[in-house]
Amino acid sequence: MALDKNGIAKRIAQELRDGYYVNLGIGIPTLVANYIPEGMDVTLQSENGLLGIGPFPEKDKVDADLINAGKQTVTYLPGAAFFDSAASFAMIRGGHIDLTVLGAFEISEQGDIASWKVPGKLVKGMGGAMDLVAAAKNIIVALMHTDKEGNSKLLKKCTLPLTGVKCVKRIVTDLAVIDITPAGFKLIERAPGVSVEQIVSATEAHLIVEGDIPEMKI
Amino acid sequence: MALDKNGIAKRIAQELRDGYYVNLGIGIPTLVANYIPEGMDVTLQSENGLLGIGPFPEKDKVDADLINAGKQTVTYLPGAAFFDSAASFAMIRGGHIDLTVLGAFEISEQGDIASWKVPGKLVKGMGGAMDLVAAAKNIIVALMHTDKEGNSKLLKKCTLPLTGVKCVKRIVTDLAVIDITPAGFKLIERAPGVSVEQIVSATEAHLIVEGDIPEMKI
Amino acid sequence: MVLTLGKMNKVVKDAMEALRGIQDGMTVMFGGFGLCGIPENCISALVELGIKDLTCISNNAGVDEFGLGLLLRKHQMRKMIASYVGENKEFERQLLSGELQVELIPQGTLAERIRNGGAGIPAFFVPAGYGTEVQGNKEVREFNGKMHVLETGMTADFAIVKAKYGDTRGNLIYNYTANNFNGPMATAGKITIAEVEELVPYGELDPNHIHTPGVFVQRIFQGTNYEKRIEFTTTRN
Amino acid sequence: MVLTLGKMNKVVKDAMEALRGIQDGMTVMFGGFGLCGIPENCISALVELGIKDLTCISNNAGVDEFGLGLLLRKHQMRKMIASYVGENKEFERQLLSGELQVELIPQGTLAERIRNGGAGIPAFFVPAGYGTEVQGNKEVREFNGKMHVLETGMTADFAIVKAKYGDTRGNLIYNYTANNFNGPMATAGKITIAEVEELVPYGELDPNHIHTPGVFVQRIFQGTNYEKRIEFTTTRN
Repeated sequence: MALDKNGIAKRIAQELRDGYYVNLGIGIPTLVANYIPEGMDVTLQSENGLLGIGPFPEKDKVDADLINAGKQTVTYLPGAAFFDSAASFAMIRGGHIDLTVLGAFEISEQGDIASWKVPGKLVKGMGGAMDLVAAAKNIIVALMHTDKEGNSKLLKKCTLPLTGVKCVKRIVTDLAVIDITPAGFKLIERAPGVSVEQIVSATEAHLIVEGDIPEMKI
Repeated sequence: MALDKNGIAKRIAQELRDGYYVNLGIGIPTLVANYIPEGMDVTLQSENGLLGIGPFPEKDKVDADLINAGKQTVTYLPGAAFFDSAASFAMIRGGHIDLTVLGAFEISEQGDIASWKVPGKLVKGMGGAMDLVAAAKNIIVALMHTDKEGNSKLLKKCTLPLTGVKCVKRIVTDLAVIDITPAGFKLIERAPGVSVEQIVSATEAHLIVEGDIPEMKI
Repeated sequence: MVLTLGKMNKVVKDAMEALRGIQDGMTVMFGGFGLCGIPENCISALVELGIKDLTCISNNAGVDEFGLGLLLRKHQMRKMIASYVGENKEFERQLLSGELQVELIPQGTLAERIRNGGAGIPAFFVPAGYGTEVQGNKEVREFNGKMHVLETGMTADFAIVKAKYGDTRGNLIYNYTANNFNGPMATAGKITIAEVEELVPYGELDPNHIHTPGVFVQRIFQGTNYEKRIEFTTTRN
Repeated sequence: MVLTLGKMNKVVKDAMEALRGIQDGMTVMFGGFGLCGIPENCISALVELGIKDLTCISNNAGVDEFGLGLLLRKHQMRKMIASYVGENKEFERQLLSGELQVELIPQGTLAERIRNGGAGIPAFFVPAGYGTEVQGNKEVREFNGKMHVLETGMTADFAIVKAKYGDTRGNLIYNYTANNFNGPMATAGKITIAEVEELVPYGELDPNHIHTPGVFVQRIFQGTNYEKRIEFTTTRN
């Protein structure tokens, strides 16, 4: 059965490693924070200037001066640090963040990502996404494998304006975990109960399938 | 009579304006701090990361963590701020310092300055001088008009390796105050008792002398 | 309050006095991220002054009834330079009608362009935007096997920032994530105005904790009636 | 002391453990300005380890019997990159004899190259050095009517910094002018080592006052026996 958003987040959480500094984008990526494995020490960075995001505040502890990049009120954990936006992106651009998780509209088999603009629709802006994808050492994209009409979001070439080129390393969708290799998309894991055939047919681009493809352990 | 080093510093102090942020180089420029006019509020910047240099400390208040760019122990004044070297030169390069006073070996009539290297002698380095001369809005050079052999330091062209090109605005020597104009050196003031002829003969480059040249008021 | 005697005393009475000299058509930076850390008093004063045709540089464009949305509502903006402009219906309307121009810049590039504008660095290479619309006609170059785009430093006629604490010489300390674009923008204004929640005599702030040294600030005042609106209040349960 | 449990605990026992993996021929940044804010413990440990052929990046080269002068005396340096190298007779001797190479860089350019190395900016234009020997074969370009030189970002195999306070996650706070090159260098090491006068459990430092966020620091330890020598003691009278 295809994963729901929380399932995707759970699977991505398995990519975390002890000691990682991680930037989580808005949407499904934010949910990853709920599934950080017990005992694992992961520090979340918010590009508006916080290293060490804590959970949402108690009702009476809400502080307008303490928000995340999604403009939601948050808390900070012991050992946190605050800094300005230039310092924050110096940190990102300089490769000091171990992992960036973000959403997307489309991914190409080259690792290109389109996530910020749909021609004809109102453009809100790229925010920090272009900086993050251009600079993070390791980028995982969380997205649904197809849109509501069943059109694949994993394409030979993106049709929408790009956010970054040749940068995505791994994709986790409702159907599969897929790596971007020099030869293109490569199937790594299937969602529980989802067949290789289902995944291949939901993927517009060629999908490399080698040997037995294990099911995700969620 | 030609000025001594303190006289030069006193004359330069007359260039200060209320509210100025000033960087004083090592040597004669440092002495300028002793002659800041009473009631005038001038903030001294030290490029190693201090805005608001105070006087030398009392003997029992010496702190190894609190030095100026000359590596001398100093104090800081109320309202001071500390910052790192990159931030310090961002401040300098960005034109936020109103006045830089520094020494030199030679000055050309174009406003070029040579102050850091004498071929054949051991080179210690340019420190922050190249950054300061390239970026300060207003640069005054303090130097003796001639060397010990009587050779002029105010030249058509510098003979020594340059610290910066076309940057010096005004020179205060033991003999005169001289501006650098598009047409070259222009005599502004004479040291007390020093004649225009003495100054002209101590200046290798052409010196523009227009009208009566007043004596400095020290 | 002990004030500095001379010109180092940068204290002005209020936002109106702080904005002296601002004119139609100027370029103005506004600190803040979303509604966090925005200079509320100066925005209100600009609405009152009715200054028009502004080019506004700010990470976001506020919401309909608050922040830069207040300037939008009065049609005081000619151009908005930002990284993300959601959360604002009037913005949308003016953009579609052609009343308003918008230039979108990746957030990190925007922050660095402002930082470098203040730091006297006229141009620099970043990886962000390569191969995208943002690249446009900009020069590109490879460094360490990776393509980069040449971006330029950015300054403004006025930079308006908000801090938690400030002293009479313009030293500023920000609170939590309300630092954001305020820190870099404070360095990039030909005139920088700081409005603060608490203005203290100089000497009261710990010089090791200053975020923005006073040299960058030309005018400072203690703001009033801070609303500090929250865009999305999220709480535990 | 409450320590972080996992890999976020960056605490090592001492300088020897902190320097694990350092090898002959590596490039190493040393924080400090003159003798102010230098990582005394790590310099001593490097002497003890006898690591050779180092390329040292530091604003200055220490004095004969202290600071980087200790590495010079043991002939452990192949190249020194600095802005000012006075106050050191042995340095002079090795330079004249050809044992030691030296590369002099304007102080502000050096600081910015390091800052940008850590910030992922591979190249940028500065006015300093234009028309001087420093320009060399570098690209020059005019911006706003002024000539600039293209300089590059700079990183190192190890960056070794010294702070007054640090916590177990690597957050650092510097004291007075002992920040200097420590702040920028902390961001530019493939491995950054911080030695601190006082190591505290994480959560004890005010997150608004952190100068170097822990993300930049891989190893941290509380140093011992700080001498904090003063180059020129100047006092009132």
